[in-house]
Amino acid sequence: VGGCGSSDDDGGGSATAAATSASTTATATAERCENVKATYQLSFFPNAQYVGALVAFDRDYFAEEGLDVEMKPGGPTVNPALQLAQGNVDFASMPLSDAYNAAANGGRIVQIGQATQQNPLRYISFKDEVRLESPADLKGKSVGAQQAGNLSPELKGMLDEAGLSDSDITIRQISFNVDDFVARRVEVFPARVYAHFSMLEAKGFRYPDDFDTLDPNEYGAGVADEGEYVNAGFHAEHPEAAACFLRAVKRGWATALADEAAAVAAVTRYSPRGAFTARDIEVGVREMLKLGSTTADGERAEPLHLDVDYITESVRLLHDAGVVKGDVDLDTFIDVGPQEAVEGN
Amino acid sequence: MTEAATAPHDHGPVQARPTAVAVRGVSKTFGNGASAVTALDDVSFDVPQGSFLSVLGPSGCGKSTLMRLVAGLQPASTGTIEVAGGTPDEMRRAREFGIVFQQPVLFDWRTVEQNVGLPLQIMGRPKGEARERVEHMLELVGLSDFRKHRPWQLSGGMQQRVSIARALTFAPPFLLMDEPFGALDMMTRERMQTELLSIWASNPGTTVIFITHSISEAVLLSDRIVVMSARPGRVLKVIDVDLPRPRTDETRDSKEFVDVEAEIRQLIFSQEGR
Amino acid sequence: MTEAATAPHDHGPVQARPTAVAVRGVSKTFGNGASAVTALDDVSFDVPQGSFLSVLGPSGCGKSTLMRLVAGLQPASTGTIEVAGGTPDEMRRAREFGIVFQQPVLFDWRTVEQNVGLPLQIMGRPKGEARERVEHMLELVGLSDFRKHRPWQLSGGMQQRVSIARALTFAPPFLLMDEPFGALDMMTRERMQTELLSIWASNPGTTVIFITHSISEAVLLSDRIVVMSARPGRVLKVIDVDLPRPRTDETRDSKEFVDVEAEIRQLIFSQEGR
Amino acid sequence: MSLAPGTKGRERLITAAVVVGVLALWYVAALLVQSGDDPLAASKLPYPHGVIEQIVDNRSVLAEAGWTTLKQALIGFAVGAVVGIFSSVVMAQAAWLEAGVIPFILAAQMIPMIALVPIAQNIFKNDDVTRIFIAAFITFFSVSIAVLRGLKSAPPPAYELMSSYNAGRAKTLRYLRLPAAVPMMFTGLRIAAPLSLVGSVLVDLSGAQSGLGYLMLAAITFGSEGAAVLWGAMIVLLALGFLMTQAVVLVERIVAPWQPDLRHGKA
Amino acid sequence: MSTATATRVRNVVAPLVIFVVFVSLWQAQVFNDLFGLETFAIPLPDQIVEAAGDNTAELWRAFGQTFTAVLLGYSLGNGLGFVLALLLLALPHGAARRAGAAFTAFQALPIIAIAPLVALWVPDSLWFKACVVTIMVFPSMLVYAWRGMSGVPPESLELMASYRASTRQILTGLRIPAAVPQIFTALKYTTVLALIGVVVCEILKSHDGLGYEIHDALQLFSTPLAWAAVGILALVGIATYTVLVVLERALFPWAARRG
Ligand SMILES: Nc1ncnc2c1ncn2[C@@H]1O[C@H](COP(=O)(O)OP(=O)(O)OP(=O)(O)O)[C@@H](O)[C@H]1O
Ligand SMILES: Nc1ncnc2c1ncn2[C@@H]1O[C@H](COP(=O)(O)OP(=O)(O)OP(=O)(O)O)[C@@H](O)[C@H]1O
Ligand SMILES: Cc1ncc(C[n+]2csc(CCO)c2C)c(N)n1
Ligand SMILES: [Mg+2]
Ligand SMILES: [Mg+2]
Repeated sequence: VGGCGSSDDDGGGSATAAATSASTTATATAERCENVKATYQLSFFPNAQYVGALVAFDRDYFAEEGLDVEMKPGGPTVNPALQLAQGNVDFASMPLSDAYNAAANGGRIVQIGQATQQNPLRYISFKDEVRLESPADLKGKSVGAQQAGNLSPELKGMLDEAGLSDSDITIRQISFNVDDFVARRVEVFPARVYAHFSMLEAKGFRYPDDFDTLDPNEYGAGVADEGEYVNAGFHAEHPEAAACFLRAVKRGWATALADEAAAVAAVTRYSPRGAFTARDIEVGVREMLKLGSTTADGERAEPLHLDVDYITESVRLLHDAGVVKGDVDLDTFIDVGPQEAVEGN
Repeated sequence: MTEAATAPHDHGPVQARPTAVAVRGVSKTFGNGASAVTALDDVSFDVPQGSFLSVLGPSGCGKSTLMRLVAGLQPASTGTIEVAGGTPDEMRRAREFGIVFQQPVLFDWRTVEQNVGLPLQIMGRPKGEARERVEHMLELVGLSDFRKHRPWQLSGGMQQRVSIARALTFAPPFLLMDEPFGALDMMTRERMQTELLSIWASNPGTTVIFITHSISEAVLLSDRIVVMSARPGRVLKVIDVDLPRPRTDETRDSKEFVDVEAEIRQLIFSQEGR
Repeated sequence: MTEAATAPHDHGPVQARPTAVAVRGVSKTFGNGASAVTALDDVSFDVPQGSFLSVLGPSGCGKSTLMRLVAGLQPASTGTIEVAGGTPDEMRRAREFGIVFQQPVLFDWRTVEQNVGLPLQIMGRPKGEARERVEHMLELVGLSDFRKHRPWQLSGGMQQRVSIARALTFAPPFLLMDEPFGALDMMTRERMQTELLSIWASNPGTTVIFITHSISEAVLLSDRIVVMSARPGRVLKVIDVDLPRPRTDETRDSKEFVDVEAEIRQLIFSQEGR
Repeated sequence: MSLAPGTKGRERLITAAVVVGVLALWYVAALLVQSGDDPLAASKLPYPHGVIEQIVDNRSVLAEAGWTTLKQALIGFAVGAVVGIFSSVVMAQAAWLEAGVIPFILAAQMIPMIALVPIAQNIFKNDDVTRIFIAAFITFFSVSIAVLRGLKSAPPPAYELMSSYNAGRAKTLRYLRLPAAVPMMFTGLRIAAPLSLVGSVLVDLSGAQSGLGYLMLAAITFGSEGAAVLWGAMIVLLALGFLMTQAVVLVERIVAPWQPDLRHGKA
Repeated sequence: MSTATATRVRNVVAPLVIFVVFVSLWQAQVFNDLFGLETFAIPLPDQIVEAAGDNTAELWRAFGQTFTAVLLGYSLGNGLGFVLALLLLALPHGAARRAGAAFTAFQALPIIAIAPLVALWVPDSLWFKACVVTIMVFPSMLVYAWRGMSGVPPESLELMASYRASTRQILTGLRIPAAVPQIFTALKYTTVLALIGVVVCEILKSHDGLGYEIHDALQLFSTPLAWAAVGILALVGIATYTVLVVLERALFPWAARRG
């Protein structure tokens, strides 16, 4: 098998990331992996957003690719970027901003795929109570934030669009679920379509009818969110593995798109018991399948497709929003090789 | 204790006075099953009002236990105890007892004077009066110089004296003393005996139950002596001591004194063969 | 202690024997500043090899402190103590001392027999031998029936006897006893005295320092008596007792016995006026 | 002990009364919450019967997760107790050692799990070892600080006795300081027992895919009405915590019955 | 007396020496090399100090927010634990034991599970943290105080009974002073719990405090800043613990005597 994926460093070498043997050029390999052990860190608890990977697990696609992958669920106490940068795991799913920051601070991680082809956030308000028809309506509103970081790039982008600044809104820390929104502790809630729609439904609201919605994608603020990453050291040691990994997850996506019921079954199998209702998963899978296969412009996209332009534009947005610091040589950060190997097949 | 106040102890023979403590067929067993220990077995005796009663008996015969029962600190297994017409517990609640335990039981977090003042504080006596009482008692037991010391800075005998002072501060109608002078040298002991007798004499109606291992001490101090047998503790004999008071060093040389002492010695040694 | 083994105590007058413990100009002060307490002041005396020495003195005069210094448990403030040619601390490390403290110091988590066996266990004696020794000692102090009891289930006198048994189990060359019989009744006390003397007699070379408040006990048991003054503790007199051994009840009636007793009493009471 | 049967009966009665009282209080509170128009009422405080229903419905899930959590907790408890006792014994050897070591232990305890876990994972490179480390890390401190105090609890005369036997450090420790520390040690263990469940739950969150902690955090993060297992898992954790504490109490009564408040026969 | 002074000096010098050695080794990357830790996982001391210097104002504000919550929750939790211990004392022993175990079981609830629930009830950031800390802290004080107060020597209780001391007098005159060592152990232990509690709350659900700083910095991969915040926490923990040790010695010398 050996010899696959010889690597030429054609990066500028200016990157903060220490030069690694992992290459930005195609680790062109159609070769199968053999008994490669790897760990895969999810950014959160297994749920619909990982539908492709979960189906791949469910159907043993990883094994069929010669990969022995162990899934590590994430959660609010897990920092996937650090896990991956430290080499505690080999693959990880995480939002672009987290990954970019890790790379900018010396974490040697490489992006190999993009899970959401459009931004999954929708800023919503209760239609009858709070008007939210354009970004300008954000002025004076209290807006929820689900995790650390004062301002999400999506929000910042939309504020810019409306000529507003951070001081025009109030940010409030809220839970991941919709409780704080439903309790009217914030006026504007950043809903993740694959998770929150069904939660709102369970509380007796209808999406989109009961809400005013701002879609960041419509206001040039649709940053790339969840992507697939590999630890650079692992990547160098197992150049063929990333392609095998991508291929398996892609197959998962394909299966899911073709058979939604199977996808729901797979997600159900891996989800934490009792956390979701069947309806949660159904809605989540439906929404995630859209996010993973449709661009913001409504065009069909290849699941997991890593579009360098989309990432470059997103990084610009992230910089504008001030949520990432430092510069990363994108040629080092992104490796489209595995994708080309897979898609070329 | 209005009753007690009308019964001074020079009122004639002890037999004639009203009964302050009546112990009737009292037994006490600790534990159960094979390891059960019968500490007291069918113990009966009377303590006349305002009298001084000593308990003599071999180690482990149940003297301390008996004192606890009289003080209402533990219940008897069988039998009854009546104190001043009530139950021991009632009398305990009426704060009738001043107790000197066999161990000093001092509180490390209190200085000597605070330890002595403890009962007064608990009973809510005015501070000024309490301070005076404590000062007086400390002088009496010879510990004025140590009023600010902590218990662990005292010698064994000094600790015992603190505990005696504490029991005497509030002039209780009943004094229960468990070998109070056990850790004292002869001289201190004799001084304490004299002090105790004079306190007792100046508080008519005070009834004393006094546990001791010294036969001569018992004879010198008491109106009545209860002599107990080894475990299980039974009453061997109740002996009335009719020596005149006040008792002095000469009393020790009197024939009656020597006779009573000899009788008790006799009684105790006759038990040896058992 | 090979030296000791060659010096039985019926070897003639105590003065003639080699010195086992030499106390020279020892003082001990606790605390400092205004609250300093001088417990011992310029104390000197000798304890001959294999002899029985008693210390008599008023409460708080520093007897227990003196014992602690001899045992190497505390350092003297000034002066020196020599034990068997070494320092107290060296002898302590050589496990030369069996100590009966004034308080029993028993471990609640050990049964009576385990408490008695403690030194043997620490010294790593074989289990079988240890068990036998403990059994023997318990019998000696009359507590065989209580071997499985815990300290808090015992009377005061019984606790003290456990502590005596514990000190005797390992037949130490030096026995330091602080009022060991203080909580015992006369009969038990006399039995324990006899036992102690017979143990001492059958272990030639054993040197005993014995603190007591009983003058007659001191005279009956000792070769030499150190009489101390009240605080600060000074040596009033060192008295040699030349009564023949074995000493029995008749000894008590002998003229010498009564004379020595009277001398000491005299000595002590002459202090009263100070 | 003529008082014993009556007292026992009374104790049972009181215990039963307390349980009933707590349930009643819960019902009243739940009623108050639910009767308002608080949209979060169901998350804030469900009715007890609702929780019991959830427990019954999810019994197999809860049992399995509970067992996973308990197993890990027991390991963490054991390791934590041993490490705690050991470290306190080391520290108790000299005041300067204690003064030198305690600040480091304190500082270590201050590191939040989100910062500590990745480092532990990086150091140990083994999930099982990391998990045991985390669980023990959570429990050891409470044992350590208790035993540290307990080791100093023997009265000074007892040290003199040991010293008179020239017992040395090790033997003084074995025959005096450790036994004297037993009551405090059990106090520490009582605290550590339920705490070890927390340790186990944290372990659930650092890479495991099972256990009550995992289910709870997922439920609490995502769910409200949907979070069926949340309250059930809490009750199970409480019950496990109660049982572990009771087990410690039971062991204490067997191992160290001499303590004043456990004695029989003395009033 | 000079030996006592020497001991005291040694007790201050020893930790300092150990600290200096430790920091030097750390700065020399000994630990990073030994454990294969990248400096973005564990930054070096100079990086941490630098980050602290660059963010002094922010850290100072965060410290204030955290510390207020810690103080509040610590006081409430220890107060509640003590009061509950008093209540337990009033129960017969067996019932008290069960009730004690039930309360102790509260500790089995992981803070990450209670915090979101408490947040539902208490939206205010400060009180939210304080409540969570109260729930975390009270069982420890409960157990220590209860055991300290119930484990007094029976003879002492007999003495108090002989004076018919009221329950309150037995409490203030005997049980509480006798429990001082245990109570202080609980006070020391709960400083740690309170700090951890507040920080976890801030990580999970708050927008302020050192916990938030840590979370935020980690999220942004600014590990030196995160560890600067951890360092402040450590200092606060050590300082409060030391204050308690000194306080106990000063106020209750008889309790510290055995130490
Ligand atoms: N709490 C207890 N549990 C079991 N047995 C006990 C308890 N208290 C006392 N005893 C037993 O009761 C008996 C009498 O004890 P008590 O203390 O009354 O004796 P005493 O006459 O005071 O003896 P001494 O003169 O030695 O103090 C002893 O055999 C003792 O073992
Ligand atoms: N740790 C200490 N701190 C301060 N003073 C002490 C300490 N130990 C003993 N003393 C003082 O030393 C003096 C002598 O005490 P010691 O215990 O030696 O007396 P003693 O002769 O044994 O008396 P007793 O016959 O009453 O037991 C006393 O005044 C006592 O207060
Ligand atoms: C329901 C839900 N809420 C939030 C996120 C956002 N998110 C993305 S990664 C990550 C872990 C920490 O970095 C989190 C919380 C999500 N994925 N799902
Ligand atoms: Mg007694
Ligand atoms: Mg003494």
